[in-house]
Amino acid sequence: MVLFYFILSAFLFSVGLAIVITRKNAIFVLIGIELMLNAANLNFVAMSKSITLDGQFFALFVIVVAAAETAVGLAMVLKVFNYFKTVELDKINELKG
Amino acid sequence: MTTVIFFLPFLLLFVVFGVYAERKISAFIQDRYGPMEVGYYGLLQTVADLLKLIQKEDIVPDKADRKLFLIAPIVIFIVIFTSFSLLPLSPDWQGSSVQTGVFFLMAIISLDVIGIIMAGWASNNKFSLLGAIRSAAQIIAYEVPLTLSILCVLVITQTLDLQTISYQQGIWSTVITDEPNYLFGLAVTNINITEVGGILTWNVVRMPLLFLVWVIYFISSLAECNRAPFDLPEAESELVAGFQTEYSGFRWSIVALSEYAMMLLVSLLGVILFFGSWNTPLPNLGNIELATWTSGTLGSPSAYLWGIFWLVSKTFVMIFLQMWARWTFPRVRIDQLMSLGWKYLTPIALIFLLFCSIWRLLML
Amino acid sequence: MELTVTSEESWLSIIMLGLPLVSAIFALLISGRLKVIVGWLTSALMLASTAIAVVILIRVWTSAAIYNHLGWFDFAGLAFDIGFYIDPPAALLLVIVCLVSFLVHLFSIEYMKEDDGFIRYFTFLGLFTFSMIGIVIADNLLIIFMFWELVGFCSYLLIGHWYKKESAVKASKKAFLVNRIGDVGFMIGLAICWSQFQTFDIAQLKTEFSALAPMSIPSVLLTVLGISLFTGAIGKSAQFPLQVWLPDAMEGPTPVSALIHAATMVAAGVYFVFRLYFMMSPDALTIIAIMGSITAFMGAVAAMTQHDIKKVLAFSTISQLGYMIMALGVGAKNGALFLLYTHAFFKAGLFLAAGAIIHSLHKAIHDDKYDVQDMRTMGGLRKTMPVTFMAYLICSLSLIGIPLFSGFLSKEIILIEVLQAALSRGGIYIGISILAFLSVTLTAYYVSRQLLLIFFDTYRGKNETDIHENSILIKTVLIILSVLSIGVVWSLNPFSMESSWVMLKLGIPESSLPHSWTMIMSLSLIIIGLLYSYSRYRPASKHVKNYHNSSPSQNSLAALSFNNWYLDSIYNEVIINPFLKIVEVISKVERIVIDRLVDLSGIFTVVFSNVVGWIDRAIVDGIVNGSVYVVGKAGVITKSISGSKAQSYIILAVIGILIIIFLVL
Amino acid sequence: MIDVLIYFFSALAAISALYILFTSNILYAAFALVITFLAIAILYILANADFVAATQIMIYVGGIVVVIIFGVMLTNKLVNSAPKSGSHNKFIAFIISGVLFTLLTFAILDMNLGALGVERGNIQSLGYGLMTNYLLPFEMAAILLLLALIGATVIVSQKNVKK
Repeated sequence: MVLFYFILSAFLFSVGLAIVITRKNAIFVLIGIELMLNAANLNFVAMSKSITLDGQFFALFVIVVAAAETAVGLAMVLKVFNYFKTVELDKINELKG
Repeated sequence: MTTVIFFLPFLLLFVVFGVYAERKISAFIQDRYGPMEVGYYGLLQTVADLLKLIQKEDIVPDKADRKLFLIAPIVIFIVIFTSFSLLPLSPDWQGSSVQTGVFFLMAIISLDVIGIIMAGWASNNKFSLLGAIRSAAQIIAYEVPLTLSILCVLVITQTLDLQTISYQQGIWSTVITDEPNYLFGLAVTNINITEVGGILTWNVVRMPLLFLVWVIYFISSLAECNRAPFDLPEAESELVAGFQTEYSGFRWSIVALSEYAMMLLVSLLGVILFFGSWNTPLPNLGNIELATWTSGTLGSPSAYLWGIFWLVSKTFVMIFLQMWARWTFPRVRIDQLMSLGWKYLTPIALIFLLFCSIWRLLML
Repeated sequence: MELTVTSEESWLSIIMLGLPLVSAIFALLISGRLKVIVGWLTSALMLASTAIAVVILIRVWTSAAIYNHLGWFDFAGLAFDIGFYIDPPAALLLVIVCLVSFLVHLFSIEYMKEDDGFIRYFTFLGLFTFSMIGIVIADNLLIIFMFWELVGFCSYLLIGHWYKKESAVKASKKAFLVNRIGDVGFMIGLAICWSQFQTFDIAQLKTEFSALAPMSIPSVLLTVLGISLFTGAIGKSAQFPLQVWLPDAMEGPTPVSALIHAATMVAAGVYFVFRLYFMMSPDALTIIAIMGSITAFMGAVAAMTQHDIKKVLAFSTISQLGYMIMALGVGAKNGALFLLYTHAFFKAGLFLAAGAIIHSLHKAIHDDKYDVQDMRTMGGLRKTMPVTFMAYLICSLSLIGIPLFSGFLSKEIILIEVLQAALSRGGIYIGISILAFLSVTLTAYYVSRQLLLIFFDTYRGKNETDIHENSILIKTVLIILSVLSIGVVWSLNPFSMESSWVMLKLGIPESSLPHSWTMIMSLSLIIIGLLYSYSRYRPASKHVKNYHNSSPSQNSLAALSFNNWYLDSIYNEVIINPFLKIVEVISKVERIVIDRLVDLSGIFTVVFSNVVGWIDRAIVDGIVNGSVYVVGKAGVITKSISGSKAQSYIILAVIGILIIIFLVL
Repeated sequence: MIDVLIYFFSALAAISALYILFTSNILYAAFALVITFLAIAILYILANADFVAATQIMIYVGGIVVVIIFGVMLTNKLVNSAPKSGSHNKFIAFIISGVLFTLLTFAILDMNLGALGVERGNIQSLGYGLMTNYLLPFEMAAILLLLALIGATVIVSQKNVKK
């Protein structure tokens, strides 16, 4: 069954990657990243064995970091929106403050 | 799974008479009669209302997002109803015995927000959307003090399993643990009350500060249920009816049902965590073994009946308190609500967490 | 600063010095609603101070002087001391300062009752008393200078007490500025003193002077030193030519005039010269004597025709101060000091009695436009205010120099010495003595004129029936002061100053002349003055009848007197107007020449900046912009190669990863 | 039974993930993400990781998705128009993702794999682990969260609008 988990994880990761690459909206990109992180987590949990439960620890930390990443990411998106009045990534092509 | 079988009819009955009780209690508080026409003393008024609601046309607004609009109430109800499956009803009867019971419960409750946002957005209405956003902000904010106050209990009980927590608070604690119960939980008092049981073994007595923690829990739970004085998401004077504005008939009754289910859920959880779960409040006093008499025999139907009786009656007291609060306090402003949650309840709950940890050290 | 105050007397002196300051602070801290408490509390503190001063006086009188000083700081190897020195004359002056201050405080409780600035007033009175005591006991020229400035400052504040009145503000400013002129002289003196002796300590200076080898310091320098220090006294004691501020200072409340501008502060100059007598060279003393006699005469003349009750007293004060200075100049320093003591009481008594009259007239006539100080509208007050009349009479007789009163004793000594100096030295001293004796007659004239105008004849003002004697408080104060002006208090034999206890301690001047000569001479002069004034101002005379609508400039002499020798006008013409002209010219020069220059440079700068700005914009910016443009274009060109989208980078990265995975597999 | 559940929820997760990929409505995508996360959470439970599952639901569904929805609501005009988003690079993304998936599948099949997590997730051992071996990461995660929250607040609260 581990095999199945891994394949699902690979699939979700690929889909997440596709979302990140294709989408124009910055929030969509964030969603894709979350999906990729979850795919990774699925791997960790599936691999978690024995008393030490290392995989689960990793999964927990990944979740925590993902929460932080989302918070900061969305804050930046809001900031960008405030500034450019859009979150379409192809329209945000200047870094001049 | 079995509890679900119990809870679904129970919930429907509860909502019917809960609404009736709410009307009557508000009437008494406001010094009037309330419903009096249908049935004796207006007893069947709610049933009549319910019948009317079910017969009504299921209106979906033209501009609404049809799919989400139809799903949203069901999502809300399912989420809340699912969490009932984790609750214990009597010593031998628990829906799903998971080690992470309370944690799971909290996780599932937090899903409620998704449904509310879904409903608010799908309605395609300013009031609905505003109500949904307010509701989401409020629920997320008050989840913090709620979780912290529950954490205070968990520090004392040292388990997440609701059934274990229930066992610890009565005369049958020996079934799950060898640790004796001392008065106020303190071994230094050297008064063994394992066999005495009753109110003395409830968590609020085992650690008296938990009463104050329960106050925090109660306030936060009011906010979680979107009930007055924290009913900002559906503040009728400002937002018509919040995220429920566009709902009518059957779907609206589901939303209302979920709301009452939520009330019941937090009250049950409060009773389980603080007020002895399904345990009797009467202690064994020497030869007058009140606790034993009012608890039945472990494993026999009497234990089922007594357990359900005590749990449900205590829960009703809690629900009465909620209704009382609703008809007594004025609605708070949104900024007051936020500052109460973040600036007062959260730090106070953190301080109590520290106290409870120290108390737990004294209990060893 | 090492604090080693040892003896009991030192502690007493410090307490005495401190009490008025405490009183001032108290008055400052207590809120306005407790006005009356402030008055009584500060008076009580003054009384305590007076009591301590009396104790000190008795100790000093019977045993040695108190001398105590401590190191303050070292400056460039020179130790600077701070301390105090109380010898018998200083101790007696202390008693007088404290006592008069106490009486003035008492008087003011009643006099200032209705005033809004009550608290402020008592604060400044306390501060003034503190500084005055400081001047008297300080043993160091610099410390004296500090207190000197402090009393000047208090005087400025108190003259301007009614700061909403324009004339009061002007008068206070005038007093302050005129005093500055004197202070400049004082500072020059201090500078000379430091450069020559490297010390300000009076005791040390005294030893230096006594050990001074002749010719080690040019005598001209010593004369300059003495005169510069005396200049300070000229300013403070209102001597010619700086006496113009004192009559204007009468704008202050009358008790202030009594305390500051009659009894104490103006006498500080006399006391200062007395204290530094050893530093005065003979030439300086001659100048001092000349100045004093001129002042005495001018003051007396100016007092003859005044209408304002306080102005008469002010000019009389100038005249008396002139007497004292003149006495110092001719060598009768003890006599000068004795006159200072007696003058403090009778002049304070006169001022306070005048204040009492003003107060009761003011109470009777509630009219702000009515001048209650004008003697033309007074008259016949003898009947309505008998106690005030008696006090006024006693103090006036003392001022004239009638035997049995204190003024007689002190003036006697001075006249003897002046006469002796004139006889022995001749020259200028003869002129001095003529002026001195003329002043005696004039004094008798203007004092008796004032008495006749105020208290005799009939009342010429309005609301006569409402005029009443003042409260017991004021009466008590007046009685105390008039008692202290009676000769017996100062000498057991009131006809002879030789038996005066003060003079016995200070030292009686040796004289070859019999006393009876000067006595007869001065008495006959006084009688001439009295008779002349009686003939003009006797009750019901024609002159008095028309007096209330008389104008001062009946003839040129009277006008000269009334306008105080036209000194103010002269200063206006000679100093102020030319100065204003100069200032005008300077301002014109500034406007026309300097402003033009500044404008020109500004215009030039603007033009230059425009040119530079153009260069900057066109050339420098052009280069930068051009390069930026080139780089930007290049960037755009290269950007299109990279795909111009953030996700493109991800694609490239993933492709790289894919290749790696592929290779690993 | 468990196998069937695993297949079912895997399929659910995969389908909802694909839905996210192909929908243009961000809010639908967000709600589909909820389904994906819930399905994954159930897969965790089936892999005997109760605690991680509960955490997954609580933080991902109850927290992150809600925040994302908030983000969507704050950056789009919602009433009367659905928040649509276009896409680009479709072709190359399809190729890359396909190649990645293929390669990964090959790699996975190539591996020598054992059984699924053996025992039922024991919270006690998780707790001990967090307080002993993983104490430093645990604390660092706490600080990271704090910093991230403060940082996010600071970034958003500064008012700076393009003129």
